[in-house]
Amino acid sequence: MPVRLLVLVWAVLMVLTVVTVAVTSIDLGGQANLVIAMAIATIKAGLVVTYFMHLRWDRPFHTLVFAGSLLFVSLFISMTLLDKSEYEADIDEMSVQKGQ
Amino acid sequence: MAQSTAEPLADHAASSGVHGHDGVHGENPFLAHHFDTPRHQFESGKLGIWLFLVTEVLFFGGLFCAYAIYRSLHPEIFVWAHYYLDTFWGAVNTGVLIVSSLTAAWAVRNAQLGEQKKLVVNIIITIALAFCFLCVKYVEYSHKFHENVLPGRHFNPTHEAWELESYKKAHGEAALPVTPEMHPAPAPAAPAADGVAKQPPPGAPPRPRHVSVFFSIYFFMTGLHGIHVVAGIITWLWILRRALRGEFGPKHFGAVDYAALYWHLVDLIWIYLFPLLYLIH
Amino acid sequence: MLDMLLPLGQLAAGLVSSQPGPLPSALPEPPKVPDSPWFWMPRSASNFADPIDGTFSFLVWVSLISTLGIALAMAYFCWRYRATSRDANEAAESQVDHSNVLEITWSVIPLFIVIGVFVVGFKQYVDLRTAPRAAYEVHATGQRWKWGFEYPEGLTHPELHVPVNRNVRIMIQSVDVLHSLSIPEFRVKMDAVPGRYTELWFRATEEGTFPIYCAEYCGTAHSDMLSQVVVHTPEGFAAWVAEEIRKIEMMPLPELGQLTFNQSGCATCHSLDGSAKVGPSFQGLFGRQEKIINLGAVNVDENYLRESILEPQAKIVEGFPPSMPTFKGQLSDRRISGLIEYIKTIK
Amino acid sequence: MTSPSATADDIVAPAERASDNYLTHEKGILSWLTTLDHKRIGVMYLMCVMSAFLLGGVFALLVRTELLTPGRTIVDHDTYNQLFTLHGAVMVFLVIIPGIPAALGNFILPLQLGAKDVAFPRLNLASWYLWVIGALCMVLSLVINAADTGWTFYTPYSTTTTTSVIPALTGAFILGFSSIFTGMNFITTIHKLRPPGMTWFRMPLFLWALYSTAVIQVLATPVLAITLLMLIVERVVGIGIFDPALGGDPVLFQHFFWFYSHPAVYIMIVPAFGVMGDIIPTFSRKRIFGYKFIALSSVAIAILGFLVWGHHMFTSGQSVVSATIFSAISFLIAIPTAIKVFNWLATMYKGKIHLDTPMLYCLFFLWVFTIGGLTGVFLGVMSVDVHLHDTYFVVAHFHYVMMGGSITAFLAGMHYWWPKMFGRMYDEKWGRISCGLLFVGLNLTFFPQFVLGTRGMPRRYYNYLEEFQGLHQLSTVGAYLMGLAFLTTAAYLLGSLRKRADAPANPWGANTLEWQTPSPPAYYNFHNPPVVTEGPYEYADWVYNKRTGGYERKAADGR
Ligand code: HEA
Ligand code: HEA
Ligand code: HEC
Ligand code: CUA
Ligand SMILES: [Cu+2]
Repeated sequence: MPVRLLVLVWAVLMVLTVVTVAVTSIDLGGQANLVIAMAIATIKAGLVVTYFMHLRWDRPFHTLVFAGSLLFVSLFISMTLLDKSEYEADIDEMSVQKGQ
Repeated sequence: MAQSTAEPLADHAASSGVHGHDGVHGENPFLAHHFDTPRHQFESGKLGIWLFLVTEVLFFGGLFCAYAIYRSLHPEIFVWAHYYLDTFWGAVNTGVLIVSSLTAAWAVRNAQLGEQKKLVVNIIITIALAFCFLCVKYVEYSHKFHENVLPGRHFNPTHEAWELESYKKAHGEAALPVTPEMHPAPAPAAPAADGVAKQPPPGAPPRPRHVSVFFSIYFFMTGLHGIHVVAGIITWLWILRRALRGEFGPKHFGAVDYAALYWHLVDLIWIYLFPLLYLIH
Repeated sequence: MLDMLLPLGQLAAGLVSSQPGPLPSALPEPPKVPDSPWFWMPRSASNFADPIDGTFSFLVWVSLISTLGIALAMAYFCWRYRATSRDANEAAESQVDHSNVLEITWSVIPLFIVIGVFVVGFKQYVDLRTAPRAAYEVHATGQRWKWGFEYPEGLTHPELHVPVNRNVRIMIQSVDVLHSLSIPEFRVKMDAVPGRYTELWFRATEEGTFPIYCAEYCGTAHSDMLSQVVVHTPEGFAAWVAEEIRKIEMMPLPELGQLTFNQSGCATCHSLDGSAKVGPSFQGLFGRQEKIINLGAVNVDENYLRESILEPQAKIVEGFPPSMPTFKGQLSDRRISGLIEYIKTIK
Repeated sequence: MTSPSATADDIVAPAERASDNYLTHEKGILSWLTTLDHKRIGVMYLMCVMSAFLLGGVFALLVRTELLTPGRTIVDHDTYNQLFTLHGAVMVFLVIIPGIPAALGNFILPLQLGAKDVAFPRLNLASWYLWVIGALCMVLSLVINAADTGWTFYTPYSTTTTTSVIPALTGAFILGFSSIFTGMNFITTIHKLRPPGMTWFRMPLFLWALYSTAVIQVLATPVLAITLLMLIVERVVGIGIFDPALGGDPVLFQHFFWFYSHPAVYIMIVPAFGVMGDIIPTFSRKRIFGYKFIALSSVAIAILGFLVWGHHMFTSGQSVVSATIFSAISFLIAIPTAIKVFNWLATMYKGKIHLDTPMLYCLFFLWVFTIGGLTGVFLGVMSVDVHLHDTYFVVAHFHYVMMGGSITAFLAGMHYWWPKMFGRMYDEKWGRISCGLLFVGLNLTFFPQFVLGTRGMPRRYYNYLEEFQGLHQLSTVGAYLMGLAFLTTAAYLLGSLRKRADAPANPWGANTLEWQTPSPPAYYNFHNPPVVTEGPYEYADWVYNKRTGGYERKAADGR
């Protein structure tokens, strides 16, 4: 990787960091802020993985391995979140006593 | 460095399967007996390190899952608690890690090209930045310890969120000066950790229950990440030692590459931790 | 068939001593499992029993056929293609090593079978989880290690009593750890989860008495956390409710206190004979001086007792953990007065 | 697999067997404790796993003895709860998860692959040390005040009980890393250390199975680690995520736990499938039937296995939608498994079947595992599971698959490779007797538990209603019988070690590479890297030699 590319990627990462902080101070309503913050984080992560971690030039199998881990994490989170509707809002209201 | 990380390895064909005699490779002290060529060894190590990164992703994945669930159940806790975190220091640390990622990637390049001096410099910068990260974390942590903003059942802050600068900055007018009349004597006896709160000024929300959980999650996530940073520092120190002895070169730079990959992952996790913990809206 | 082998077990049991274990708490004696007309399942006593048993027996047949088929094929091959000796160096009759037709056959047939049972199981499960709106509603509370059932008539009882042929919905909750309300004769089961309500429902189709178990591990006396469900005729049920309410109203206070003592699980932590369990013994408690943490000696009088039951954390007796649950809202005023009178009688 | 040089260099007649093998290459305890040789690490794992099995088995016998009578028989409530917890935890974390992969797999994998060692020998040794440390933590818990949470560590019980849960959790945490290291090593080894000619579809099925297992180990175990860590922290400072009193949710813990622990059951069984795939063709003298289907079904099981965890939670209050998805995928798993079972059966068709001990264990497996697997299907049916959940039916199901499946295959593999590992043949007659004894004992122990379960008897019960006593007593007698079977097995296996080395290089006439090294193998496995030219299940070239008691390759010119 040429030094210029390295530095370029780094610069973009820094800019994105500033952007993500700046965006927080604007209220976009609802979940929009969270979505944008996560989108920026994902772009940053993508840059780190492709360039700093050389996946772009590495064996495609390593990309598969890494993507696989993300796939399983997202399956885990999404299937667990699917069950969220069952967690009840009144969990808080009930006082639960702890025996020993 | 040309197009591939593995490019500079100009070895005899790895696929020919011709072993050295008796499995002893006289020429190269770093080549283990069960590998054919340095390139073979490098490739194996590389797959190994990627697999290790996979385990790390799943390890932290569990934490992110817990975070996602708890946040979706109790968003108000996160809104309330994030005022205790200083976005400025969080952002600084993000920058610090990104720079250190740059130097780490650069170091790999140096090793591949055999630029011994630059390699050492880049490694030293990386280590220095890692320490810098830890120092900032130390400042943040000690501040919280001081204010009793502690995880779990030890949570008992000396200030309510609306008394904090960060809150006033965000809400201006709601952050009225807190006058003594607004503070009825705190309820006696009852454990102060949860539930009982000082009276909020008009317009400010009361403290939600179980705010302490946010700090449990915060300390757990950043703490675990911090441990990874410490592990990274140890790894880099070891790499530095080897670099000073001139062990790395175009044919043998695997260890630098692996350490850098690990270090980038640590950075990557922080890239997500930062908005999730500091930038809550 | 299994029963013929039973003496073997008795022989083994004879080798070790046997003492009766403690009786299930809050029940005078353990529930009885009524005889079942079938080998596999218990009696069927609710609307769910027949459909679920149907699925179950279908699966039993599938399994029987598969395992017998496999066993017979295995035995036949072992006999038909047996090698005489290694020395003979016989080669296999054929080296046939694939057949796509066979592969597809033995993937697709099981696939159809499992799709079938999945669909049936899904329908039945949805039925199990969706209680009809018009149902008699009982609240069940799991607590280490007893069940409490609260009826809409304002009655709390350690047993579940229900009228036959009427939809009954049970809202389940737990005050400490996980429990699970299990009634095998009805084929229903649902966990009691602290911090949330879960529910189950059934329509009892047979009068009788059936055991209730706690099916989720909850610590020391998990296996003693039993109760029973009593299915009455509609008239019988009304009569039972009336009688229980009358009993409580008519009962002299100390007797009501004794009843409450047994039903509300006080006995798990308080003894009557002076020995300390989780909490202090009630023997000679009334009128005594108690050492209270941070307060010093306090006289045990009616007010103190009432407060100990309603706000147990307010005054903690020295040497004991602050682990007593509050009974506020769970016990009627009369019952608390009963408890106080009862404690007075324990000298 | 032909290796031109192998015939010349590696296959040595027993009489002139080199005295230099991996067992004798270096001497002294220290040379074992610091070894990087995969074979020695495998043997150390084997010894440790067997000792842990003895421990777990003793706990099992105590549990069964207590259950002879409805009330107290030998121990009290709390001790009983500790006994089954430790029994479960020891058997799962210390015995069957490392059992086939780390003990047998470590020894066999590089040999079968034609490699000199695993990719990362140091990591391999580290994994063994982690096992030892993890085991010590478990023992520590046992010594202080054994955990009584059940092996599932469900919250909030596990966060509130006063027993020493933290050492047990720490133990399981460390054992998890031991397992991860093994998995990483195996994947890399199989990817990178295949010799020339060893294509993916020429790999023995045992390697396919270990590969699939390693994928699960790497992907699932980290989640167990973080779960246990969260539980430890919960106990220490009260983190609140699983604690309803702090707005957390105990059911979330169950999601976390089963995200690992269902895939973990495939960590236990998939290697067992691999053992079957190697032994059945060898003892039928016939090519395996449906090689690709068996190989790829292992991978399918490994991946699908991640998406079924919620079938342990049908009565937990989980939403109907989740339950439905999990149930549907659970059924899909039955299909690749069915493919395997039927292909093994078809392999025997028109073979020439030798019923030696390893093969007997395989037949035993085939039948008993099918029962276990089919009862898994009962449990996958949501409505039926509501009745059967947390009853002895579940206990019977998982003992049929774990004891009758994994442990049986482990025994099959151990008998199959014993001559290779130690250079000694064991007593064949006693082998068969013990196998038969175990078969009877197992069915007598666990079949009555199916009946108990359908009749409503809940699991983890110290006291039980009198109506269940008869069946419980049968089960206990069966357990004693199994104990006897294991004693005889231990006796003749250990006995064989005292004999002079007598095992031929290839006693069963197998065609995989490990049999083309001497028994026991040389320190460096292969003098020259083997070159593979054919599939692993070609038996035509192997001829029995009465003098050596083993098979030798026919010379190429047909002499
Ligand atoms: C080696 C370990 C192992 C294996 C391989 C399996 C395999 C399977 N298991 Fe099991 N299981 C456990 C270990 C294992 N299990 C353990 C330890 C528990 C309890 C944990 C605890 O709570 O403590 C458990 C519990 C458990 C439950 C939860 C029960 C409950 O608590 O309520 C369920 C529910 O779905 C289940 C299902 C299955 C299924 C569908 C399979 C399938 O993979 C089986 C597939 C196999 C076959 C189907 C047989 C072969 C096929 C044929 C012969 C073809 C014909 C087939 C058809 C026509 C269908 N298992
Ligand atoms: C690998 C897994 C495994 C294995 C092999 C076994 C084996 C056995 N198990 Fe286990 N069992 C579990 C895993 C396993 N179990 C789990 C996970 C649970 C759930 C725990 C929980 O609820 O939390 C459980 C629970 C469990 C229960 C239910 C307890 C309850 O719910 O109250 C019972 C009761 O009968 C039982 C019995 C047995 C018996 C009789 C054996 C027998 O097969 C044991 C036979 C073995 C021996 C008798 C040892 C003999 C060994 C030697 C003599 C040494 C040989 C040495 C050399 C060769 C060197 N087990
Ligand atoms: C989970 C265990 C537990 C249960 C159930 C329980 N208690 Fe207690 N109890 C305690 C403990 C521990 C103490 C001592 C600490 C304290 O004072 O709170 C105590 C104290 C008391 C005291 C004060 C005793 C003294 O010596 O001053 C009274 C009165 C009392 N309990 C009544 C009851 C009654 C009535 C019930 C049932 C309706 C009951 N308890 C159920 C644990 C329990
Ligand atoms: Cu309550 Cu088990
Ligand atoms: Cu499962």
